[in-house]
Amino acid sequence: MNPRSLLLHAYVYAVLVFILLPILVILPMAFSETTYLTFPPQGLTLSWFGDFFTDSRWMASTWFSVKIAVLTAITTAVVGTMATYALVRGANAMGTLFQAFLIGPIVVPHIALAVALYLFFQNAGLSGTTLGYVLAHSVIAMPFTVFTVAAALTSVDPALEDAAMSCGASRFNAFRLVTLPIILPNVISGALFAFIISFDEPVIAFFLAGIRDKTLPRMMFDDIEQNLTPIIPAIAVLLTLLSILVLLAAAVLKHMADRNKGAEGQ
Amino acid sequence: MPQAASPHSKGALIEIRGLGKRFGSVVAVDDVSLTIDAGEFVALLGPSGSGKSTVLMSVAGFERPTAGQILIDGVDCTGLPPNKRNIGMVFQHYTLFPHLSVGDNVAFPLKMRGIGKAERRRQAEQALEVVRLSGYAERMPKQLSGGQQQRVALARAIVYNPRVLLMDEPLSALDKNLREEMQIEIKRLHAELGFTVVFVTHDQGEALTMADRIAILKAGRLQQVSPARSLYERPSNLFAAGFIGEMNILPVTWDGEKATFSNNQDIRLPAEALIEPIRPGAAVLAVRPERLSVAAPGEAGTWKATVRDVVYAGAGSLLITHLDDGSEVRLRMPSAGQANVRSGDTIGIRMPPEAVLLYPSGDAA
Amino acid sequence: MPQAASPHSKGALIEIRGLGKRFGSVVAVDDVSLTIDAGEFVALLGPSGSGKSTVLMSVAGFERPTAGQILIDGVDCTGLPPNKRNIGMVFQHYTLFPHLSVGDNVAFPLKMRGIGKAERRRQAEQALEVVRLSGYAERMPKQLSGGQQQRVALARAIVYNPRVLLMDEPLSALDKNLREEMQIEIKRLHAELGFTVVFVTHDQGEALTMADRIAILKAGRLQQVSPARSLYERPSNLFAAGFIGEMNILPVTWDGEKATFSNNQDIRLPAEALIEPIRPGAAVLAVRPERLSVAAPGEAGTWKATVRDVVYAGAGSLLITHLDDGSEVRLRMPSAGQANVRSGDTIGIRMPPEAVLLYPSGDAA
Amino acid sequence: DEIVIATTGGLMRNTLEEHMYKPFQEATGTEVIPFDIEVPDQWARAEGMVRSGNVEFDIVTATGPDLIEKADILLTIPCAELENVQKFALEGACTDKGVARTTGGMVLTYNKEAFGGKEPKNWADFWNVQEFPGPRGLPDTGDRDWWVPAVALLADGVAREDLFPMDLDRAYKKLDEIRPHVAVWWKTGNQVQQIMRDKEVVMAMSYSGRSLATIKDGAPLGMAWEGAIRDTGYMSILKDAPNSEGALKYIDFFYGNSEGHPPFIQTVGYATSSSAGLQKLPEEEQKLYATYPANYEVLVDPDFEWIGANRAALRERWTAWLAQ
Amino acid sequence: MKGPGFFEADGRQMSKGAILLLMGPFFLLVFVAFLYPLGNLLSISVLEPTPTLANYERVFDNPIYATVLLRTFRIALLVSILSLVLSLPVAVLMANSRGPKAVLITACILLPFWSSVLVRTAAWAILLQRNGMVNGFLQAIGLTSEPLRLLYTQGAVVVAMTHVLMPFMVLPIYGALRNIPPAYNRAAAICGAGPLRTFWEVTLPLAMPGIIGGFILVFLTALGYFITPSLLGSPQEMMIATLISQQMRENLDWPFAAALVGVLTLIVTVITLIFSKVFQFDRMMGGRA
Ligand SMILES: Nc1ncnc2c1ncn2[C@@H]1O[C@H](COP(=O)(O)OP(=O)(O)OP(=O)(O)O)[C@@H](O)[C@H]1O
Ligand SMILES: Nc1ncnc2c1ncn2[C@@H]1O[C@H](COP(=O)(O)OP(=O)(O)OP(=O)(O)O)[C@@H](O)[C@H]1O
Ligand SMILES: [Mg+2]
Ligand SMILES: [Mg+2]
Repeated sequence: MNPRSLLLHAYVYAVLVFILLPILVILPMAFSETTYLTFPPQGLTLSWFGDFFTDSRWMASTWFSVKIAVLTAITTAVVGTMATYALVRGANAMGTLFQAFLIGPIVVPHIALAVALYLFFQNAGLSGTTLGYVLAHSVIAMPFTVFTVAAALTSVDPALEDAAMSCGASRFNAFRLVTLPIILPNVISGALFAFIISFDEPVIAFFLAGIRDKTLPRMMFDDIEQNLTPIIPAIAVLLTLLSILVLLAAAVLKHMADRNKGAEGQ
Repeated sequence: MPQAASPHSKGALIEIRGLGKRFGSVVAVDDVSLTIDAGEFVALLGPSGSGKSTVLMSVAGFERPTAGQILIDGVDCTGLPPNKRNIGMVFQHYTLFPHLSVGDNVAFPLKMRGIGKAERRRQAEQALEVVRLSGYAERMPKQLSGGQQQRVALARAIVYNPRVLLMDEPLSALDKNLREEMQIEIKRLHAELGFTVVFVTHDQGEALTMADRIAILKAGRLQQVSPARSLYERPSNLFAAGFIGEMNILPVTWDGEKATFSNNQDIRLPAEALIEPIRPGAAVLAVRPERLSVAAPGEAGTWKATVRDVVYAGAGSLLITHLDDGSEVRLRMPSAGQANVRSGDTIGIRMPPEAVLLYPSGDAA
Repeated sequence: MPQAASPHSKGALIEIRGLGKRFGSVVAVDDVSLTIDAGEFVALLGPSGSGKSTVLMSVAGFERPTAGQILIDGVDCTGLPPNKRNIGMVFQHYTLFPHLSVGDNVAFPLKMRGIGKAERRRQAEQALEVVRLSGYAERMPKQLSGGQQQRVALARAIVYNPRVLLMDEPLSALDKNLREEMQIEIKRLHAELGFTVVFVTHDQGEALTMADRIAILKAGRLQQVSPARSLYERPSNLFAAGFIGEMNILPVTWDGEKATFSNNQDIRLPAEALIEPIRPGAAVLAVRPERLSVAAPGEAGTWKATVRDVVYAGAGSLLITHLDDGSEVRLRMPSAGQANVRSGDTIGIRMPPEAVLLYPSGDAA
Repeated sequence: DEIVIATTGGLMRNTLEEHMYKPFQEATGTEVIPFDIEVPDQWARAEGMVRSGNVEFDIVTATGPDLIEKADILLTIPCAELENVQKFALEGACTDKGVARTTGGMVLTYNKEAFGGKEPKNWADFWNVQEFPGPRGLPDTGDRDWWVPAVALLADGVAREDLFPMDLDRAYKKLDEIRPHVAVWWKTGNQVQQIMRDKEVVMAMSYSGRSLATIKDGAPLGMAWEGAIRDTGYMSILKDAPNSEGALKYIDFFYGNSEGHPPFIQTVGYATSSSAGLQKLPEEEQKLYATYPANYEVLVDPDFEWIGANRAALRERWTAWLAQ
Repeated sequence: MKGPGFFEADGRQMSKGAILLLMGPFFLLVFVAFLYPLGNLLSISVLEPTPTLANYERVFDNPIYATVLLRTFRIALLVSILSLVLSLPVAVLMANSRGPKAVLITACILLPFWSSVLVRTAAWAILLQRNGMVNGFLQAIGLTSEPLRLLYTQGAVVVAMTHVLMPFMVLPIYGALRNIPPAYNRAAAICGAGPLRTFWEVTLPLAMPGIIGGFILVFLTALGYFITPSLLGSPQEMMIATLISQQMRENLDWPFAAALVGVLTLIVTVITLIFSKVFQFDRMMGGRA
């Protein structure tokens, strides 16, 4: 390795340490016996996991978050795939509008969106409701789903559907039997993205929290602000495991998608 | 080898009447009328963007014409969606469904027609046999070579015995050897099964060797529809003349009998040299390079020319020469018997009057 | 038209010695030795994956050979990085820098060589003039057509007067007309500027018409290096024979004087028919379709054959015939003077002994 | 049947749940749904609810000024009709718009080990960075827009009785002095505990209850009651609350549940305004609470009317000063 | 050399009705959960208490709000620059790596990306505590004898925000770098450019859309960032998001909060429009592939 490359590697690995360090530091604290967070953690206990799994408030919020995230994933997958399909397969004219609407919720600061939603949902009686969360989270997760699906859809030769129709399939069947199976891995990984985004959304949840139901991030925010007990690292451990699972799932799906697409040849 | 539709043909008659198609302000197809006989093999040939695909897609039902009608066996199907037309189609990039096995790909049209599983499998296997791929049903498309994939696409297009087979540059993604193999395959299937074929290509050699008739398109308009030989030997206008094969184009003055060149040499032309009547005055003489031959300079009835370049090209060689007035004339001759001509030589060019065609000047370039 | 390097050539001599390149277990190039004279134009021709690009990239310095040496003008540059080799190169997809104007693209190599701005601009403009694009300096690459872009790439490759110009399928992305135009352009530049050219192509026509010598590669090994004519007329083995142009291949028995066919007809061959000495026994006879001609059936010294197909292909027509023993023989003849032969006819095939080549049987297919 | 009670989370909610909500539920069958929320957020919520007419909270937690400021959205409490309130509530505990729940003080809390035996006694000492060096903590929550200027005035020598109406210019001039020494603007009770415990600061204005809890945990902290600001949390009922009946019942129950008060006070660190409350604790322990007479005497008794009337200006001034 | 973007139709046209049917739910969703609420909020800013621009005047009259805005800009800019400095080499190495190394780097970038923002922020809170690891480290190497105040400072906010937002910088740059055909590097080399020169003259300019895109994305996100500043920052160095939240939640001055949102939205929109050419989110996220 020449000196230039050595320097680059050294720099990059230093940056990677910077990226990983906080997470590596916080994870072991989940096993600490102290009620506050110190490094290195003292003692070794699983009781914080126990606390998390037995505290009805944490459990309720976890399930609430899971419910919202699943619904958000389904909503974005269905709505996003429909819209993307229309767009990639023809609605040229709406492209700009679509893109503006899609990107809007990403670039408009979440605090602004949260405040706006708060006001509107308060009036509409959606504040804190599952529907309210799903609507809000779908809007901010949509771009990620759409771009994942669009990436697949644009690489599917539209002639495949023509071929299906020339074989006697209706337009809908051509989509259902040909296009959908091919892009399905991407649709699912797009849905996974949406799931994670919803599951990890702190800002809007901060404003929309309802009377009974709080999302997990909202609970975590409160705990960080108020207590900062090792239950946070315990959750971090669980979330990290979940992310690894999801990333693995996404990798498998990508592999499948590549396999599906491979046949177009040239 | 123009080959009439066999009498026991099961192909359909296709009538395209005054077909027009606009995309916004772009006129892709302009008043194209073409009748394709049952069992005939017609090639659509033309430069890129001339509307070949649009015509084909209108027949298939993927494009809705903005004018005109498409009749198949006398039935107007202008407004019918593609899945109701019962037409077989082969696309440029195979378009096999990548997630389905070869067998399932071929069986797909049968599935759409509600045919039971066992029967589907049987018919698909039969179709694969026709394209000489029996035993490949279990493979996935990407495990096949390009040529094999295109054969599968062919099997899928014919499995339900359509009476019309449409193909949009089906061979252009294949390399030379595979292409030739597939040309033969397609011709064989056409002869065996007797369906009507409309075949889009931009390869003139392919069109000339495969089709019963060739339709030449330019900018959405039909230029000529003829069998290969008359297209090559009597192109109906300068565009067709220049588009198919090589052609020397020389400005002349026409007096009704003789064409006079700028150096005042002239040539008396038989009546057949004129595709259509031409008024005396400026005209254009066209002659194919392989119809010219080298003579001794100054020999009677030859043109004096200077050889600029001799390009060896295997079977044939190309002579690039200049006439006195600077206009370029190309000659093609077999390399084997080639006279020993070198760059810089002065030669005579012999031009048999029966090889010459005359067009009005200013005709489409 | 083999054209010797002009004596005042400023091209460099390239010596490739025992070049080998492996990628893991794949042997891409295997012991290739080739000396390219100063100012010579050599084409590398071969099927896909035969190692053409790898040879070229080794000369350019992008691939580090696993064996052998590359010398340019006697200097060993096997280990030199590409930016130190002072070689011009044109890539298949133009690879103009999209963020730079045409002028800046052409001036880029000069900038890398530390030449001042004004001088850069002057020389770039000059190079653009050479490729007939003066006045285009301000445009961005994507505002040009494919052919123009490739001309800019050419200008960029020659602007610093390299003594070697490498080209990897520079024309394969262009359509037929542009390709022919660029072929002429490149030949012209070569003649004018006199650099050494190594040109990769998979188009045999291109190789035949452009190169002084053609090197045929197969599976990483050099098969033959010859000028076009001797390559076409005396291919050194069956692979080269089959790869360039069309060739009829017939099994025969050779007794040292005559080649005997399965039907016991024989032909006496001149000594020149043998590229290398062949032991009596099974051998293979090769003859190009355009060297065969049609005679009356039964005429002396002809082979009896049945016509299976007559394929009209414009300037020429192809006769596909069968000999008695079932082997296929193809004939090519001009369409114009074509004898009136039809499918099913019995004909005689005349085979001039001087057109015949004989190869040991079992030679590379 | 259910009532929703909005109040701060953590210790307060837990303790209320144990000593009040559960007994109330057992006694009446009315379920209490606690909603953890910081007081300012609670008002934002309430505002939204009132705007939309979709009120979800029954009981909210109000500070003194809130009773004035938010009077239009609060139900008037019929003090006379609440039996137990009549019976147990101390003088002044039941007002028009709210009934006192707990009283504490915003008290100067310091680390006893930080100044080599010296102990700060009042806000002037808080400002005295020469004698008492080290980082300070001040609140950035709830009522800091008047708490902090008020103690600044005290530090500048204004007498407790003369605080209101406040001379804001003078207060902020004094605040400029301390600003560089403020290391943490704490937002929650837990946070002030944590910064005191972890020695992020040596001195802070803190909820007395929180200081008390930290002391009980063993931290070497002391409290200087002189000039601490009385901080009473009131239970108020929103107009149009879904179950104002139940809410009133709960308030009445709160006072009636006498045996709950002493353990509640001990756990939460704040005294209730019930005659069955603080007095039941050992004398020594009583001293740690704001309502212990010796402490109560030196507290600042804020002029809620004035504060409520000038709240917007107070806030704007505070934000402007803090964020500058 | 680039293919058609995601939003250029290339299929056969669908009927208007079908398109509307398919796009309908999307537009409805966006309307209900984005456009209308935002519009409604902005309308409050000009309609309450009476139809007036007073709320906006206030934003610019009181210097404190301008101060907060400027500070927010400064911090966002700082975060973006820091992210760029840290990300560019990472993206370069990532784009030039194959096999396990590439997987390692990608995983390092992506894993935190997918682990909760809150967790990461909490981690920084722990690291930066007075008795936290960073102070421990600084004391151990003798840079300081007393633990430094790190938490609740602007520095903490900048570092943590950089940490949280870095993936948004790495991915677009990586995507842009990966989209540069290697042929350009070869062309540059054959023209006589060494590796550094090639990077500077060819790679960097060609990756510019990704770099600018990533920069803008990080900058915009940082502008409105709420979580990290509110957990790690000091109110003394308040950012606009905290101010909006405060106006909304504590001061209950919704019209004014709405005006602040309006100003922020306007700024963001203008920046997005100015850079719309390079701000192609699809391409940027394409880097993930
Ligand atoms: N969907 C479309 N929208 C707009 N214009 C179109 C569309 N499809 C085709 N065109 C235009 O119509 C004309 C004819 O196109 P068509 O595809 O039929 O040509 P073609 O002869 O098949 O060309 P090629 O040989 O390149 O395939 C062209 O000018 C083309 O640009
Ligand atoms: N980077 C590489 N890694 C592994 N194998 C390679 C690599 N580059 C080339 N090869 C292999 O080396 C052989 C020669 O490749 P090369 O690209 O030189 O062929 P080519 O003659 O240029 O073919 P084509 O006409 O398709 O361009 C092929 O088998 C190819 O798969
Ligand atoms: Mg086409
Ligand atoms: Mg190659």
